[in-house]
Amino acid sequence: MVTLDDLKTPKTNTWCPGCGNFGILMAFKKALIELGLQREDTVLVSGIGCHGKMVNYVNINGFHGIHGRVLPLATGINLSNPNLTVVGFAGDADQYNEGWGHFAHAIRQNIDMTLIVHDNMVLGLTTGQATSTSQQGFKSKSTPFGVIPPMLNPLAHALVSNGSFVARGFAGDMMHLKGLMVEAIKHRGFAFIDVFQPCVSFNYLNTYDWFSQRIYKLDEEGHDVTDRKKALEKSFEWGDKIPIGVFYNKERPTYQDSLPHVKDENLTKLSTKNVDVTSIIKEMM
Amino acid sequence: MVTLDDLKTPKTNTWCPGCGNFGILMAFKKALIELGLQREDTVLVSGIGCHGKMVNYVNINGFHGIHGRVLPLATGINLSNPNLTVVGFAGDADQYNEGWGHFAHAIRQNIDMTLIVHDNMVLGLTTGQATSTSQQGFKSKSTPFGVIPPMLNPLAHALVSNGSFVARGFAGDMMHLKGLMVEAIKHRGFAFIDVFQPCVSFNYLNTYDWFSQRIYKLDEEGHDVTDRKKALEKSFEWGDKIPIGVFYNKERPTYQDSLPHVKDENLTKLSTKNVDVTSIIKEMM
Amino acid sequence: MIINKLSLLVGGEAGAGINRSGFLFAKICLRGGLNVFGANDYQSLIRGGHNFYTVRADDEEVYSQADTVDLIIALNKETILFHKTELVTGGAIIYDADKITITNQELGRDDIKLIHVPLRKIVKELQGPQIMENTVALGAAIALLDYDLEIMNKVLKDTFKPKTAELNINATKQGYTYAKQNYSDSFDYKLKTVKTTTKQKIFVTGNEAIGLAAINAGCKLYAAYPMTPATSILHFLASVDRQYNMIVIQTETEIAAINMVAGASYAGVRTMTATSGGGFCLMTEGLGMIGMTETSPVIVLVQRPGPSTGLPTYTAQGDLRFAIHASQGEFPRVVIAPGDVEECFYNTLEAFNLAEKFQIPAIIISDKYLAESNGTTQIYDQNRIGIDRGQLITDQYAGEEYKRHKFTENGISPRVLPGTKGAIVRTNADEHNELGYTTEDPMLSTKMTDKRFKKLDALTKELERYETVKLHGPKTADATIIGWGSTKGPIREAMKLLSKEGFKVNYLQIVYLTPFPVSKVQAILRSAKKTIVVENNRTSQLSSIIREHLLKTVDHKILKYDGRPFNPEALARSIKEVL
Amino acid sequence: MIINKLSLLVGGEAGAGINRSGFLFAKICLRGGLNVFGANDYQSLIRGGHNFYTVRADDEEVYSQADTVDLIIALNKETILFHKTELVTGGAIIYDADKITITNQELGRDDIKLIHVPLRKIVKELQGPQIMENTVALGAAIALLDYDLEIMNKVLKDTFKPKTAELNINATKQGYTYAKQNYSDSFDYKLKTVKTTTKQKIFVTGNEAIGLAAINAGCKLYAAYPMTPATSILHFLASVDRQYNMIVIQTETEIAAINMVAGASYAGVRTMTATSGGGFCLMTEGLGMIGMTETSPVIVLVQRPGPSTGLPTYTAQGDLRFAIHASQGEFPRVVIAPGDVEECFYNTLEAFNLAEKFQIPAIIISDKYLAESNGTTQIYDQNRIGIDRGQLITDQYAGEEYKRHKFTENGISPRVLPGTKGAIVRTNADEHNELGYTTEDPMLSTKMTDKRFKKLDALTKELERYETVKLHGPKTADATIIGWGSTKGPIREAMKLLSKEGFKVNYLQIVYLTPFPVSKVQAILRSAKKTIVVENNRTSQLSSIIREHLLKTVDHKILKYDGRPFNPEALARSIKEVL
Ligand SMILES: Cc1ncc(C[n+]2csc(CCOP(=O)(O)OP(=O)(O)O)c2C)c(N)n1
Ligand SMILES: Cc1ncc(C[n+]2csc(CCOP(=O)(O)OP(=O)(O)O)c2C)c(N)n1
Ligand code: SF4
Ligand code: SF4
Ligand SMILES: [Mg+2]
Ligand SMILES: [Mg+2]
Repeated sequence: MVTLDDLKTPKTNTWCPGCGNFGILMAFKKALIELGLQREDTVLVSGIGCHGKMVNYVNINGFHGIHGRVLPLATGINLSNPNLTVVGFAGDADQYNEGWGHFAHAIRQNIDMTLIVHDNMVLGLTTGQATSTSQQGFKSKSTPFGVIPPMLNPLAHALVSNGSFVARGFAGDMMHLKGLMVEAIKHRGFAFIDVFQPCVSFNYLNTYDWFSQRIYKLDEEGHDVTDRKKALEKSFEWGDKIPIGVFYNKERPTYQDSLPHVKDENLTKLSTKNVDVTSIIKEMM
Repeated sequence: MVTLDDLKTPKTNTWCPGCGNFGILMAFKKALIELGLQREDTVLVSGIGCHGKMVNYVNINGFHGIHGRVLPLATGINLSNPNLTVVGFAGDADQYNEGWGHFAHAIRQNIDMTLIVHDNMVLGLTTGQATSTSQQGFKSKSTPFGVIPPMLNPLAHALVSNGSFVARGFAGDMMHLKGLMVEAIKHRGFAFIDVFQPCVSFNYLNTYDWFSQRIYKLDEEGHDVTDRKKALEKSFEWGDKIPIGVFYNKERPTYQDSLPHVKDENLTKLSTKNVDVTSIIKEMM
Repeated sequence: MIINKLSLLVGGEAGAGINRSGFLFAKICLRGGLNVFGANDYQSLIRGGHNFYTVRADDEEVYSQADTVDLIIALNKETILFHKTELVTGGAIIYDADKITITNQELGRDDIKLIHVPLRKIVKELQGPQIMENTVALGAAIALLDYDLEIMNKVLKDTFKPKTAELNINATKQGYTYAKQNYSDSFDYKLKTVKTTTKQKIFVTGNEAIGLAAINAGCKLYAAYPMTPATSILHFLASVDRQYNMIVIQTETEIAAINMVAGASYAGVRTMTATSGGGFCLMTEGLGMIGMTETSPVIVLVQRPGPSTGLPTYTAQGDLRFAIHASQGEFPRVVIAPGDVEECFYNTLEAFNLAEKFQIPAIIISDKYLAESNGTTQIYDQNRIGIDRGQLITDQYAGEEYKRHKFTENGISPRVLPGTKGAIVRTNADEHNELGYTTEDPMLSTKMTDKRFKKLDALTKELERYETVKLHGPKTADATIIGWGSTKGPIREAMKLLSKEGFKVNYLQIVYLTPFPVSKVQAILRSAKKTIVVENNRTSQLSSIIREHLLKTVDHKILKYDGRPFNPEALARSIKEVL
Repeated sequence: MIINKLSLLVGGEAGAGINRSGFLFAKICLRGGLNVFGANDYQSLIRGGHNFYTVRADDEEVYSQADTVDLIIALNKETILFHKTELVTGGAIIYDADKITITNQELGRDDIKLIHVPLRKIVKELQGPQIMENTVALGAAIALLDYDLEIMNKVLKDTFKPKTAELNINATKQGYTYAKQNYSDSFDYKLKTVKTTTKQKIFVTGNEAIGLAAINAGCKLYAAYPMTPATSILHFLASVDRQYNMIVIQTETEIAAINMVAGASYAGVRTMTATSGGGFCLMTEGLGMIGMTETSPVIVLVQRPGPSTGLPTYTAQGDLRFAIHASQGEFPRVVIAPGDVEECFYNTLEAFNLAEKFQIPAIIISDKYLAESNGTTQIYDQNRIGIDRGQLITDQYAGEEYKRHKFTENGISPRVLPGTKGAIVRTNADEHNELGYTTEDPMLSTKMTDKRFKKLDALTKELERYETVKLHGPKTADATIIGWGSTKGPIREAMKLLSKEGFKVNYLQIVYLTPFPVSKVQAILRSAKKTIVVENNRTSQLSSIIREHLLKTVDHKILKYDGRPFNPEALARSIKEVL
């Protein structure tokens, strides 16, 4: 059984005091413990941004990749060795800006992994520029006169991409978030959690208070997680009341499920001696 | 007044006989004529693929860009000189694979341009591989055992991205498509038309007949184009009945509308002599 | 009578089966014991336009297409108009005069033979599809050449499903019979089957050879986005993945592909991707990440003429410097340029080994001409290059805390795969310490950079044992041709011509471009009397690399950058001009 | 007593206002007529960790930070621990002993002064925010240095809004008074205002200088995605776009940015983007398209240590070869490396002119050290480099059908902007004919490639008139240092030191890296007795370029690749070692 202690790393945490990332970090560690996952069997993949430092703070396998590429990187790992539990941690800019081109595709393909987006609605590590999920009018160093376009709705996009597990958490409600993570990791197929993550240094608008005053839990309202249409409607709720929880959860065949020849196969065990290609060579004669 | 003859180019057309692209080409030319647009004031931007050859076949300003980048390229042109009417022609792989990362963003920003996607549900020019809009199970050289994920729904994505004009046409119904194009180009803001375009060489499944048997026109059913929710529902219709026409059309401020200092300004007229930066230099003292 | 020295061209519109019919003809020659080279030339379109495929068949080895053509199969008029000047005196054109009318004036020469075969009529009578016209023409060609129809039938049987095969066999028979009856002995060129003592050879493209080698090397995940002229690797592997426990995945973009193979390599599989220039651009960021994380995918860069989209279906060698210097910062890599289909196979196996052993990205640089042309080669020795995965601990891990980026003598850190009991495997695109945690410390950063560059030293040493350069021809010569990659074929052909004329030239082929085999090249060039670089680009990138590494200017450069490969005779002429 | 030769360091956690307070101190010195250099050092984090900012002030010109520090303002204990060894004998540390306890043992030396100022207490009494502690400390520093408090107040007034300014003025006063009362005359270093006859100078970072030049050059569209250390150009321009009819847009990715500026350039505006290595990777495909379509954006590449994400907030010169060779195929480009904040301004103006005149991409290559350090320079002459948009027809177009890619003597095709009556403007990433239509013709392709390369000849010729290289120091010397980019500052400082010691060295600064100014460099190196390349990278890319172009090996290389810039004394020592 892993313990919190096992998961500790020697790295000093460099997030700002009070940052929402701490809630995500703790929720993830607790989820790992609850799931009884072995450190060796779990891989943390992260993008570049404050969120990306996750790899320094959880003592499990890890790949700190480049900005925006959590999904293809994690996909490569997952397809090669489906025995590994792969959890990706991305930022809003990381996933919804730089990595947006992968989002719908990984979801459609239903890669068997979990994606957690630290959605602080700013580019944190580059000192607070606006991002796709910044609210209209949000002022930052790159948008001193306010953000122009309406914010991106990642949940809606995940839902219309046939997402099999779509959820939203709040870093300020660690236990609830942990529950979402447990469910997401257990889910066979692509599980996506967008996490409201207050950035205490740059997001003066979407603070802990701001979120706390608005969020409510879907499961407390008897939301049917197998109803995609309802989930989509819920994903548009914004303003005074903003839902968190599981919006949609219904398994469908994963990418590997459609590859009968390698289903559940750990491909990393296979490349040890030259593979006989005589049958192809014969066709070349 | 431009005529069909004015729009002709010396280039021999190299599309396959019967290709749906011919319908799109003719619809566009007729739309230009109907709109009374001057050749000099119109810019055709295209991606790479069979569709990309549009630039060779319409004698107006043109920029044949690289694969997947119609949107940022067109955005750069439009922002620099809003007097130009910019129409982008992309392919399904071009826009929904390589260029997917730009799609939601250009739509959110409501760039004042038109995007027409030649959706033949294959990579035509590279000899028929499957693409994001290929149907599940579609067999091609790159997917000899059939496409695995469910198809991407570009209309739904456009709609949840706050698209202000979202439509679908059919290359086999040239006059209807021309009507859509006229409306789209007139639309102030980002106008998106996904066009079903039979690829007679590689798409053995989604043929003229296949489409003809299924499509029906939204406007003939009294669809309310200002109801985004309805539009979204319609965008999911697939199977025996598939709608074409305008799904949604409601103007909202364009990107330039939010830039009071350059609104409607042709920036290309401004860079002629050194700009006085004394006021900034003073701050550096 | 000229026996077993033939250059044939099949031409017609795209979609008329030109490629296939040229390929079939080549196969028929191969089965008769001949050496064959087949090259295609096509435009960026799907139907119409003008495509052609040339086949050279010879009882000696052939390394490239010829400058001239002996026999043309013209499925449209353009083929005649475009290629008539390439025909030798006494050459012939097989065509359907019912479809194509060509006046003497249009033809403009009377030293060639027009062989009418009613292709359309025959196909109609057989109720076959129009595309079968080319098979009828093939039959006629076999007849003209006095070659063996049985071999053709055998090839058709091996290629098509029984029903199609039968239809085609009938078609060729008709063509054959018609030509025998009407044009018997009217053509000076003949083909005869050859009894070879050596084993049956294979006929393969550069891309197929690379794909085949990848399977042989144990590649388990291939991820790519289609891009001419790399796409056929995807097609080839996708068609056989089920037989070899491979995953072949068409990604949404090249960016996805490179990151996917990086992930796969980290997970522990051998993995590969391939693309052309535009896609390689998009992969450069991932390439740097691979360098930094010491993962080891193989990346195939199949060049075509740039800049940008350029001439997408033609050939060039314009990306060498880019491949060598791509991505920010500095890290070791290996860049290998096979020159023919034999090297495509063995070099790919080497690439997989070197990538894993030194935990670096391995780039195979090829081009359209090599990738899509078919060459004849000996059956590959599937065990010549065994799998060497380097220092890899696959069982349980024990001992001190596992350090993915451990400092060692030669810079190589023993590898453990994630999932291995006892080890946590952490890597990082940020600069990192031995454990893979992010660091910003100046001394540690220096040390980590040095660690990675120690691997370059080790690699350079290892490569001394490899055939990183090859010297073809006499040891001493009046001039030394220097080249890399696909120019090998035309250069070797040109050398044959030159040697017949009594010129003594040899040819230094540089196979490994990075790390540059300085001492080996130096040793050879030291005794070179005159140096001539031959390249398919405009700025002579190889010359600049020789300058950089050897402080030496080559004497002459022969450059071609029109998208087409060198032709042997023209090349020999250019060489003679500077001799 | 040492007057007007000071090196100060402010250190503390990220978020404690270190940068700002160092900057304020520098400004105060500047206003007093001193020359100042300010450099920051920070980690990739937002709060905590350890940041510092060094200011060097001098009555002579200063080009870089110093190796040692005379006065430290320590806002946390780490600052003392990390930097105590850098302090000179007789140096001092201003700190708050109420917050920081430091034992003699921890300090480890007794030749320095500890100056306690109750920063926290003072701020509390003033009811100011904690971040104001650094302003109090600044006041104390002014007192210790016997400098002019009034200038400080003036700077605060110019910098902050009235209310904040007042608060800060009070704070500095408290610090000032406390230090005056308790530590009067206890410090050997003094600053005095200098009455200069020359005009007031400005204090500016490399990024600001580039941004400013872009505005001055008439840049109308700036598109970029944030990436350290290029981001401050975005911030700078975004803050003033409304005043200058500019559009400044933060794009979704660097790919969007490069394509957007390509579109803008085609439309006819001057346009720019900036990024660092990772983003530049993503731009390479667009770069090739710009080469092919003969559009002319300016691209700023601000380097940081790679490979990959590397050390994101530090400095390096590892991307030179990449910038030169990025993108598939071959096309002319210009790569310019300014060496200080003065050159950042004028070279950027040159870049805009060259890009438009030759219709090529212009790359400005800089690095974190240059981009984010503040230097002192003369007020820019805003009209020194006039706007030259090349052959641009802006009115109506008449005559033969307009050919965007017309063949001309020098390869440059007169430009017409889309929207101009009478002209259709068509361009193409595919190879194209003069009208911009796609072509696959071999002869035309060759001709188009040659056309583009004719522009390189024209450009090379034009650049003869430019200061593509600069020779600093005596014309003849015992050794010639060779460098490019930001090493200029430390090299010039090192030269000062060396010349004091009687060594005769000069310094060849290569400003234009592509096209490489072969003959100018050759002329200088011909008479160089000994050559020493100084670079912030591991493989000495400049040396390889000199080898390539001049067939010449440099005698020595001094390389540093730990993310930190050279320090003058250390550099001088390294130079002496090889003299
Ligand atoms: C290709 C590339 N572009 C830009 C950057 C610079 N960069 C580093 S972190 C970051 C964004 C951070 O925002 P987000 O992903 O939301 O993460 P956060 O810091 O908010 O957790 C960017 C743009 C980069 N590392 N790579
Ligand atoms: C970066 C890059 N990757 C790949 C290609 C190769 N390529 C050319 S066209 C094409 C796709 C064509 O499909 P689509 O966009 O649907 O256009 P269609 O031919 O079907 O009209 C691809 C992948 C390219 N030109 N550039
Ligand atoms: S900048 Fe924001 S997101 Fe980053 S660590 Fe600080 S509070 Fe967290
Ligand atoms: S391949 Fe398909 S899309 Fe392309 S021209 Fe032919 S029919 Fe049209
Ligand atoms: Mg963020
Ligand atoms: Mg398509």
